[in-house]
Amino acid sequence: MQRIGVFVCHCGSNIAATVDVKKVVEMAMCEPGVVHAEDYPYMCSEAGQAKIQAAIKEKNLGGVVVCSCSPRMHENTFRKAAEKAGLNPYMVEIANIREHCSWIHKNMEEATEKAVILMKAAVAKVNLNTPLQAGESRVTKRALVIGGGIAGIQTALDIAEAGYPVDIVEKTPSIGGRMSQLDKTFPTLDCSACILTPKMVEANAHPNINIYTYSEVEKVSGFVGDFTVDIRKKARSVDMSKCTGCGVCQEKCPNKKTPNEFNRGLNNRSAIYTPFAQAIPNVPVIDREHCTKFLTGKCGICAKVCQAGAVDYEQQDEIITEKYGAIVVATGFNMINLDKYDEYAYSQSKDVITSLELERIMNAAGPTKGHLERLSDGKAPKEMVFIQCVGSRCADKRGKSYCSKICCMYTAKHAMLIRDKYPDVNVTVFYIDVRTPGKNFDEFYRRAVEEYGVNYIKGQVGKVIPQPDGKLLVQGSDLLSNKQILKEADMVVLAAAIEPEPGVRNIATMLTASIDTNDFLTEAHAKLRPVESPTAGIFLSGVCQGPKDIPETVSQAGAAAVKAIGLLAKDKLTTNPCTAKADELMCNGCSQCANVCPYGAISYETKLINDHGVREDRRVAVVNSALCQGCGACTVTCPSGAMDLQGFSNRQILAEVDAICR
Amino acid sequence: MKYSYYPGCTLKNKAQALDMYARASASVLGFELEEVSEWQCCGGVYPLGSDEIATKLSSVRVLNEAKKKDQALVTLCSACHHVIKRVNDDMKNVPDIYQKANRYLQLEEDYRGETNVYHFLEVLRDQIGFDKLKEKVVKPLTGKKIGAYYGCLLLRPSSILAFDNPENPKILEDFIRAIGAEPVIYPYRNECCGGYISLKEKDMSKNMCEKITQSAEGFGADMLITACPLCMYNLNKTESKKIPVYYFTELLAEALGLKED
Amino acid sequence: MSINNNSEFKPKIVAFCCNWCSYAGADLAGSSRLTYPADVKIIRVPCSCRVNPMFILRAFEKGADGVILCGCHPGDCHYTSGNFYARRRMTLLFSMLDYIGVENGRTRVEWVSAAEGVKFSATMNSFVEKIYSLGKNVRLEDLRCKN
Amino acid sequence: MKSEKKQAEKIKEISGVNPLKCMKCGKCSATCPSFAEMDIKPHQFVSYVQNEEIEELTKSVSLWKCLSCFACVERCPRDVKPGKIIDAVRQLVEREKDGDYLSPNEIPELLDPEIPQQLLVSAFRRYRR
Repeated sequence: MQRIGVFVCHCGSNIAATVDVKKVVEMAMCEPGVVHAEDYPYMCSEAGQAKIQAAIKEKNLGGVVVCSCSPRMHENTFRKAAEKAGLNPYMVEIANIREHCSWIHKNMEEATEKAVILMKAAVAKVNLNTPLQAGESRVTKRALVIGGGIAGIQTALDIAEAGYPVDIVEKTPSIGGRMSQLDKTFPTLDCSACILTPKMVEANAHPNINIYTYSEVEKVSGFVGDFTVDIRKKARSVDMSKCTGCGVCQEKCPNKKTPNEFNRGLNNRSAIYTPFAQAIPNVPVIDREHCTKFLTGKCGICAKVCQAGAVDYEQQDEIITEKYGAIVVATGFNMINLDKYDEYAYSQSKDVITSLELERIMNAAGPTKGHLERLSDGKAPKEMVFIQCVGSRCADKRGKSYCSKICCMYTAKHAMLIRDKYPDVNVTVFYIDVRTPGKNFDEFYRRAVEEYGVNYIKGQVGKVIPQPDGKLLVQGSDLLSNKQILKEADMVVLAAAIEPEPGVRNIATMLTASIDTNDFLTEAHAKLRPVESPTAGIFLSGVCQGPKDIPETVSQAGAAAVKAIGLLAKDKLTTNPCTAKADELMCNGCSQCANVCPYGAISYETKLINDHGVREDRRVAVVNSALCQGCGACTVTCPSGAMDLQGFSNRQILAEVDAICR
Repeated sequence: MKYSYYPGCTLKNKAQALDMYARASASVLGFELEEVSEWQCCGGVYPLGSDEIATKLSSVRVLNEAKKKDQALVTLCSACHHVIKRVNDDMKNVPDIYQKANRYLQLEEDYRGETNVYHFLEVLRDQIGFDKLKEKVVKPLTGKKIGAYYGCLLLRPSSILAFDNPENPKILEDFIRAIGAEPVIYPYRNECCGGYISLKEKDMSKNMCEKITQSAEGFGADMLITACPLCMYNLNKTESKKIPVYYFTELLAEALGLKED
Repeated sequence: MSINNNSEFKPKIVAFCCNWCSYAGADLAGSSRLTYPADVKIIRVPCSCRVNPMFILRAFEKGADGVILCGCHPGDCHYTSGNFYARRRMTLLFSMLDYIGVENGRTRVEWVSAAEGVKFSATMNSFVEKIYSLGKNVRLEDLRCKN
Repeated sequence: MKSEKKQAEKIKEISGVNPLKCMKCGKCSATCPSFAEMDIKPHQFVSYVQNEEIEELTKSVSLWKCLSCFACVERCPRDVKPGKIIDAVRQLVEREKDGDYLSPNEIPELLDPEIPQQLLVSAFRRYRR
């Protein structure tokens, strides 16, 4: 039995006007364990706190109950006061007799009676409180950013600028991501490379940023502040320290039949390649799956022509192990596969393309050197049709349930650019809804219609019918005139839905970060913690969390950086001591608790357990208190009752129930 | 390998060629089609209404006959295939329908969609294999450019029929390659021929078939193949038609050297 | 005697409130001076998923006449998914309780956000009213606990 | 008015379609091979049922022009299945007295020697109760 002190606050007249505080004090003295009780006009004042501290010392109190306002208001105040007097702060409980009593009840007798019961419940609870120690864990002052697109680059730059070292891990041979594939950006139509390249260069040159390209995260262990990550640096077959980036190897490579990923497979590249001219690092890689040297052993031309002697066929994959305090996921997106949407004839006609392919066609460095032409016969198109929502907003199994968000704007952009550069080309857009929330976005879309004469038709397309003469017949609805229209087109552009980069599922699993049914990473709170994963120390940047355009991605990237910096700025992390704890004697290692834990805080260890003299190895649950947030889901799930929550234990809550129902 | 076989009404009458060549080819390819005894007409169209039970019973009887023999059920006519496969799906997955249907039929043991329903083409693809078929071809149709006409009944709804990609099917094209000819892909191969509408609205189906045959001819097809007697009838009704239409089984028999002419 | 007893019936009602939404909602009801009967006593838990069915059974055993569990709205849980667990568990528990005679009206799950002081008070008012209409609960009560 | 509400419910029940799932993209009408022959278009059927305007639907010639080719069912991005609604309205009409669209008396003049049995069977199923 604790020696308990009860302190009843008047809160001026806020409490005392409806609750007979003297009566509460009197009743408190009757409770078992209570050795001291008093009241005071303002317990939260300096003088009030001094009274508590004095009583703790004089009466050697082991527990304190303050009957006052909501614990959300002053619990911390009273805990700190108690701590100063030498009492463990978690031995303090609050009975909320203001918000939950005096303010809502008018009848003094009734309110006093309730206040007494609330006091009794708090006393019963504090009787079972145990001193808790807020834990500490160290913080490694280095961040990892997974993904080197605009999101990853921006996050890395912001963290680096704050003075912390950052590593970027990018799986392709260059940073730059999807944005580097774009020609122009909405709503200002500035060239994508012109605004992205300086950022890439800045990231590359920053003393605090270290870039691993052609690399992937392979293993993650540890927890917030103290992650250990294995990074596989795939063999580039080119020595980065020797290569001068002259490009002769790529020119001379005789094997130029590999589909060029950067140009979405619209043309071919050499087996030794840098994805694009502004690549960072400007060091080629050998694609071993397509290289003649690696396939047949004969060739070796690139090594012969390399003056720097940088080509190294013997190079091996390298595993780098590094410690990080924070990890930012910025894995980005891809376009969905259109195999299931063949009513649009994507696989049957070369002149049916996706929007990202159009970006490459419009780009001066693209497969057609920036000339708008049909890929089937190289002719300039006269009629172009854009189809919106291909695979977005689908309730069926073929597509995605969500709106891809960027398509309405980039289609308006494409339409406008084409009408501007090729005024004789007619552009028709079939749309379901035009969604343009964003600064200057709707104005942009209206300009496409009003100034550039883009023909927007409300209605979806049912089928694209290739004609024997190479034209495409587009059969669609015009809902506003209630007609089915057949439109002859030279090219059809599909606004294919975007989806998270397929590798994200694997990364999320390694990080124990949760993902939703669409494979987007889940936020800790949809509104209030949108850039944090529920898993502590993991932050989200860019489209990996949900569809976004560039401005939004950059803002979110900055926000993720700030959250990571906030973590890295701390030397130690104090952990919430109200965490779950498994009773090793009762645990049967069934894993049910780990299944419900949203934070991946529960793992299993085989331990030598001394069960009343029987010593045996058992698989038991172990809670990582640095990760546990104290929700208690596991405590209820545990079939053997081994799991309990410190600070809100089963016995404590039952004691409160008993006191209330007494 | 023995399969229960459901020919359906038309194959016993106007479309005997479809049936005859299929049986002959089957024996060469090493499987037997055992006609279900006392089968009844499937009705030609699948009754869509959720409260339609009686119209589905003839299909259930056939399915149950195959179940009793522990055989898969093979169909040939697109319409029969469509109806029986969908009814089978109902008997497997729609409680209201399987409960009521079983209550009507009073079978010894309730039928719950146990029978596998295959189209003859599916047997060729999944059981025999087009590679195997190719080996058995003695008179390849080399140089023939053939357009496959699927129509609607074989492909849709794909969630239930699970026959092929409904927008870009390839089973008939693979078949055409296996018998040594060259497939011609044209966009109208999965568009409807008009179906039963040709009884009363002859112009409608004519227009549709016109588009189909013209598109196929435009892409260079010498002939069309189909699995459906009604498609065959409708395609043959177009006025400008020059392109001949065959049942796929006829060309199969020809390639296997079973056709005398 | 019985009529007299009934008029003096003061139900015991336990309300479990999650720390992040409903407890704060109750605080807001208080600071907005929105009244509800004093029969309701609130127990603070970190999350609705902390509430073990055992707590509710114990409350009835000790003479509670009604138990209400309040948590964050679905999708708003501070711990992302705790209230979904709570919802499932309570669905099962309540149907079991109903089966053994503790009427469904004596148990309830409500989602109350930190901004819904009005809803908190309205919920408590309607719940207490329901308990009054159902009268004293005797089904699970452990008579040995009576003093 | 009230009976139209009832009819709408019946149509939803027979067809198993929930018109509220429709996002009004018009892909059904874009894909329909009989569009030109229809007075009320496939996408409108969904809206009419949603608005419980069944009277007009029952008089629509579209009922007899739909091929049940399932192109709209297959391609609908929201899984609404407009073709099933048209079929349900057709059944509603045929289940009424004198609702049949085909009488045996008109058959002889529609026949020709090549007609497959399948055509007659299907047409009877479609056009008559």
